[in-house]
Amino acid sequence: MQAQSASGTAPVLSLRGITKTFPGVRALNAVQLDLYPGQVTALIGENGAGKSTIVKILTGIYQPDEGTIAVDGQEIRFPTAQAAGAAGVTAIHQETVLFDELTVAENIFIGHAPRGRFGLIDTARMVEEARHLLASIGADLDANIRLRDLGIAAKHLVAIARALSIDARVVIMDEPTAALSHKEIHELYDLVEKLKAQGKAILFISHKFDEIFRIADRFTVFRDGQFVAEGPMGGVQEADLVQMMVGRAVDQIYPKRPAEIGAPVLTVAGYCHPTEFDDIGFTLHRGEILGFYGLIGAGRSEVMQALFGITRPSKGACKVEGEVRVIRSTAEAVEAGIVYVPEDRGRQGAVKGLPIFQNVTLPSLGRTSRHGFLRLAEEFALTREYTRRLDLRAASLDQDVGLLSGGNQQKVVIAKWLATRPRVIILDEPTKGIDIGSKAAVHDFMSELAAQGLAVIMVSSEIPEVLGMADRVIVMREGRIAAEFVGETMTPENLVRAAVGIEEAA
Amino acid sequence: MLSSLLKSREAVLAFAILVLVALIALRFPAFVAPSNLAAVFTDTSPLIILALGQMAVILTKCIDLSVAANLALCGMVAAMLNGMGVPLPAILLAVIVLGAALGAVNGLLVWTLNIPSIVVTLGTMTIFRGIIFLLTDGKWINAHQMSAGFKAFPRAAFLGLPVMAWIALAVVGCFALFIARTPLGRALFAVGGNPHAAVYTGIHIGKTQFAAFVISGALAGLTGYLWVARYAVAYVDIAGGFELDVVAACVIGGIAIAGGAGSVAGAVMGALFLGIIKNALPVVGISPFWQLAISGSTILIAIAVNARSQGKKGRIILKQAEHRA
Amino acid sequence: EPMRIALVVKALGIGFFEAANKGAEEAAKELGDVEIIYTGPTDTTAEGQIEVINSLIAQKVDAIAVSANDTDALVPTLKKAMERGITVISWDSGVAKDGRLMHLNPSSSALIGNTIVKLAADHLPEGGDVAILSATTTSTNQNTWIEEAKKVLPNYPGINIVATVYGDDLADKSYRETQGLLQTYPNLKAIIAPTSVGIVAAAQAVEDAGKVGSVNVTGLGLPSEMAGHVKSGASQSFAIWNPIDLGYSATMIAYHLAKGDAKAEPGAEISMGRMGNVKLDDNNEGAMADPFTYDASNIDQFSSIF
Amino acid sequence: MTAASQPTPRHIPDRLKSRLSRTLKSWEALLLVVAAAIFVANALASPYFLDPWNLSDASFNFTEKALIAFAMAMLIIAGEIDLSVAAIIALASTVMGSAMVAGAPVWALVGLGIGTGLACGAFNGLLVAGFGLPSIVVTIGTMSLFRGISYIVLGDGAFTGYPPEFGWFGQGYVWWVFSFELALFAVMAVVFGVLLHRTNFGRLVYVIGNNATAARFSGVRVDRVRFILFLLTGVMSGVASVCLTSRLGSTRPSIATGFELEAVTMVVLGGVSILGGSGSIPGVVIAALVMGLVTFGLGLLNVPGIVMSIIVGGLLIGVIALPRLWAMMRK
Ligand SMILES: Nc1ncnc2c1ncn2[C@@H]1O[C@H](COP(=O)(O)OP(=O)(O)OP(=O)(O)O)[C@@H](O)[C@H]1O
Ligand SMILES: Nc1ncnc2c1ncn2[C@@H]1O[C@H](COP(=O)(O)OP(=O)(O)OP(=O)(O)O)[C@@H](O)[C@H]1O
Ligand SMILES: [Mg+2]
Ligand SMILES: [Mg+2]
Repeated sequence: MQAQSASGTAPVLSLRGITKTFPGVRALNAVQLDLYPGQVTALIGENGAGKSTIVKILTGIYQPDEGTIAVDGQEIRFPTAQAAGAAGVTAIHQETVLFDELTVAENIFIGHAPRGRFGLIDTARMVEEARHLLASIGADLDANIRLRDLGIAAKHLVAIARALSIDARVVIMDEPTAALSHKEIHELYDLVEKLKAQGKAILFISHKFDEIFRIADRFTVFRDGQFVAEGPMGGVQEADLVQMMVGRAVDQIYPKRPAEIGAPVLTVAGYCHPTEFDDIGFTLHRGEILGFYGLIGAGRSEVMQALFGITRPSKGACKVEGEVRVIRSTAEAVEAGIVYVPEDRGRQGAVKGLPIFQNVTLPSLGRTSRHGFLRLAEEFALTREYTRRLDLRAASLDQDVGLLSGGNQQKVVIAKWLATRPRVIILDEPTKGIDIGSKAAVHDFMSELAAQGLAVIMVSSEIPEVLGMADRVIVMREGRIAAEFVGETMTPENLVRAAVGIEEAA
Repeated sequence: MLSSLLKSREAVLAFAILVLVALIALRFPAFVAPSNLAAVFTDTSPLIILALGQMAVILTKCIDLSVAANLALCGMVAAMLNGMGVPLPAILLAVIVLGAALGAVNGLLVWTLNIPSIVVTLGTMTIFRGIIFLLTDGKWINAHQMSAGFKAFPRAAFLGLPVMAWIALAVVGCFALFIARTPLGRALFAVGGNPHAAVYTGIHIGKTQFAAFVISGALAGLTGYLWVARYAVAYVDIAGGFELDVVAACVIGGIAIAGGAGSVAGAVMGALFLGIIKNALPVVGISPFWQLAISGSTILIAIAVNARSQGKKGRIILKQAEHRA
Repeated sequence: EPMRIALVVKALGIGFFEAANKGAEEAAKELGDVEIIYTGPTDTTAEGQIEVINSLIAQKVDAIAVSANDTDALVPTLKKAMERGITVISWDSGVAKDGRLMHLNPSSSALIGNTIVKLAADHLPEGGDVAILSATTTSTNQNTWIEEAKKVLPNYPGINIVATVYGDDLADKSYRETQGLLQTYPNLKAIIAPTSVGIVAAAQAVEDAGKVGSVNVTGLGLPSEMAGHVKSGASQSFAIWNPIDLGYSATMIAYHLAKGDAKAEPGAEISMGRMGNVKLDDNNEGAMADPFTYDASNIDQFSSIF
Repeated sequence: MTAASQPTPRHIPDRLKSRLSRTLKSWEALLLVVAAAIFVANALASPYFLDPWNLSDASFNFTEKALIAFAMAMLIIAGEIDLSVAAIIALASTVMGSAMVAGAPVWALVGLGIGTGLACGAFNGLLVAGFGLPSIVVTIGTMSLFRGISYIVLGDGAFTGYPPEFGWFGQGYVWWVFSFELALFAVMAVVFGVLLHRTNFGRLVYVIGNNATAARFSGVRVDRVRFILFLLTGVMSGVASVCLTSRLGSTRPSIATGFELEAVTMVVLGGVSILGGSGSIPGVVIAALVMGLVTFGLGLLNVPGIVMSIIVGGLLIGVIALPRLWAMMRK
């Protein structure tokens, strides 16, 4: 039986019963998805709902454990990325999948460059077509420039051009606007309209509801790897979608507890960096959760890493509990009581390949050891204490951290820092890519930390999270502090305006 | 424009080579006579050819320490085939195929079993040389055991240059075309530069690395014949330790050891730089005992210079910085 | 059971030593109850030789005859061998006095030094610039011969040694060093290479540079390897002792010393079978025979033998 | 009741598998079986093998390389490599030789040898940890540089005539058949085993090898650890240089040629991942014994060295390939 849309056309692409399991996580559990020609289907779901996983299955990067893919009703398999391209499926992936050492044109056409004599790549034609594609998406870029000389937004445009370089019937966009500026976002909307008019089926993944209501014709909702619902956008309300996505009332996810805001702990003044940020200054108090909001690439992580001693500011001063601290290395930051839970968990957070307890005790080895010699019993005791507090789920404490789910890895990283008894904890996108249960746990814990008098900085790109958790919000844009909001003024509109630049949003 | 030209690795290297040649010419003017420069180039041909093969491998984040052993084995087989009266074209074909096959052994182990290339080639390096010993019982094949045609081919002059130099030039040309204009050539950069993204674009990492080893092997095979014919001798230890020269040439030429970055011009100039030093030392009258220390210092300086010119670029979040850059 | 004599060479696979092994086998056959163990490292290092000698000591061989890669580095190990009752002699390339009972020079060093200069001078009636292409910087025998050659230089007026370079007994390195010589010294008249690897490479380089006739390559080489270059004219003549005889003589000496029917002491005479007797000097060293000169007139006769 | 609304966190056991079962399945156990098999095969193949003095002599085949391999193992576990170790031996030996000629006493020679190793290690460490250059190319460069300096100093000459007392380090015996080198090997095996497996420093080595970025993000002074590791490797090369120079009784610039690759082979054979992050000292100790037994056993049969190196090369690829092949076939 074939699904029929309201308008009566048959789907170009149709997935049934797709299941995908990773070690420790069932990313997708018998989900379905239909895409119709000339229509935009929004795929909605919380972080970790399995959206990107389905994109990877559709583009031949992952093979599903179970389930079928059908194009025009014909069952088909995508063993490689090229097979998916040949079947007319193309995607703009969430991560940048580009090559720094190749030129823009080469990036766009790698894998399917136009061939000339002797089967060699026809460079002239390739550059010509690349220019054409870039122009069609309104990107003002030199096709011959090396990618490493471009900024992140420009790179994203290249990724879009690359996706369009395949003459596709199905175009998938996984959070395409996350890294774009306001103007570029509007150009992208125009592009989507153009593709629709050409009869292409579009799968649009986004966390931004205004965007979804603006361009989507249909929606499909996933929750924790399960299919929840699908239907036309007409008539559906934002609240309904949220209810489907989250499966419970939103306030449960943001269990902000009142905490007494005390004396200043951290004072930052005039932090500058030649290329990353400029004139950053703020004060953080005991018991406070200070939110840092901004678009991806606004430079929040860079500021936090400067506070943590990873990068060095060219100017500026930092005081911890009134005492001036010069932080030149992470070791000095930890000594000063500043710790940082990084955004890139896989690379910067957990040391995969080593057991949980060794991760947890890493910055506290000085306390668990004697005269530089390890004492395993002490290490296990410390680990047990902190992992219990975070309700870690693991088979044993000497299990490899790499085998844990994302949320539990995050807990290990947090436990590692709590064990050092810090004064300031910086959480950079603390719930990015972790499942909804863990997310609530992390929020709950963040509240508890603040209540216990710890000063918390939370960097987040999710407005509900910022609004739900923070006492005060600083918005950054292009490496500078754009605005600060407290209490009443903390509204989604204000945050977005400040983040994209007020004059543009007007 | 000019400043960006000065910043490019190739320009720095070309400049360094010019300075080097000028310094030598100051002490020994005959060094820059065209005929002598041609001789230096001819002498450096094996290094250039091998450096290109090594470049292909290094681009994919691997390393081939077995090139010199592969060269020696193919060279020995060439000499043995010659002894059996096999005609030269057939020998050439045979050594290239054999070299490619030896490279394929490396490549297969790296691709299918995912063994780190340094371990694989450390092992095959001794195994290939061992095979020569088993083939020959350790005996040398000397000039008088080789046919005249076999020895004459690489040194036959054509338009003022020996065939050996022409072969090197042809290999450079083909390789440059291969790197710039074929999907596989581009894939080498992709696999080394961003393996994760390569998968997204349908490029198979293992197969690409395999191909790089085959190319490196084939070039080593070709060089094996050239070497043996040129020096008119074949034995177990020919080109012993040459793999380090080859890697050094790549490093000096700015091929990033972490993969994904480098240029044909860089590799060729890296090889030429080493070749010129090697040839000039005896000429300039510097004791041969200084040679090792000089090439070591050169490598260190080259790494430092490359690291500086590649120096971490800011991500340019600040708009004003973007304008300045 | 037969007496086991180990013939330890600088490295396996070198034609010269393969020929010496033939001689050793010949001696073994002649003596009847002797087994030859022909062995050596893969490349010419002292460390490699020490490993080989250690395993020979372990096998309790009766005698070790070694051509050393390093005069001094082998001494401690060879001393240990002698302590365990093994007869140790060196031949071709010697070890220091403490490390062996006696050393058999292929010929007297002075004679070789003189011969290599004479070979060059014979074809340079007017004198001229001459360069030396040696093996490795650590080769004992080459270093001694070059020293001796320099001593007799005043006897050859007009012959002027302008440089000594090292090809490390590697064909390609020797080739390159020769090229360097040809360029640096445009007036070079002869190259003396007292090593079988170097002389071949030098002759090849001279041919490739088109300098046959103006630069004469001479020194010590094997007739089989040099035949082509003598014919091409790159080498007018060269000398060598017979490596077969050398291996034969070393084996004979080792046998007699191990048997106990001869003693290695200054002035002693030890039998070398068909090669006659060797007389030991104050250093317990002896010379086998005079080097023999090969040129176009006799090369064909010998090139098929060794 | 609060207990109902807030369920007590699950208990997580410290360890699942017992130590014994893990040990039995380990790489070291496999290697030990290989070593035992080679030992038995050797004993059967040659009547000279089971002789304490012969075995003691054979130990010289690997002790110096193993001393370097211990430090190299830590360096490789931390994700770095040092190819200049053999060149450091040459340079340290040259420095000792020069001092000997100048009349320095034995203790000063030893001090200078180890000190030179330390200085060379510091130079490598500075370039790698200080300037962030890749260690493989840096040490390919310093490998030429260090040995090159020896060539400049010595040329075609040699330093000989070390005082007899100096010979003890490479030729002396501590007790019965136990040479000083063998004793040093045993002591260093324990020292490095404790350092890597029982101290904070050792822990950091593993952490850095698994994920240097995360280590830095955890407050580890990554570059300091790397620097110390290069120092350690330099010092051990210096120690090896003292032993080797003493054993040979002479210094030439070509001393210890090729030792770096043998040390790396030993480390990799010992189960240390060349990509960093895993491996153990016991593994390296057993690998040293395996390599020593193979070369000595084949030496007793008068197998040429190059055939031994084929076997070692094959062993290297084989022991790494077999488990992977096995895993592939089971899939
Ligand atoms: N390669 C992998 N190995 C293990 N687990 C994975 C892998 N890829 C994804 N997962 C897990 O699968 C689940 C779904 O991930 P997916 O990336 O599809 O989520 P998403 O809906 O795209 O989230 P987001 O909105 O954050 O992009 C997550 O729990 C994630 O941790
Ligand atoms: N020029 C660039 N090239 C490639 N990747 C980039 C570039 N700029 C930023 N990124 C990547 O984009 C992501 C977001 O950048 P960054 O962390 O600087 O921004 P941010 O303001 O901290 O945003 P957030 O914390 O919300 O992600 C990071 O993973 C970073 O590595
Ligand atoms: Mg996603
Ligand atoms: Mg960030």
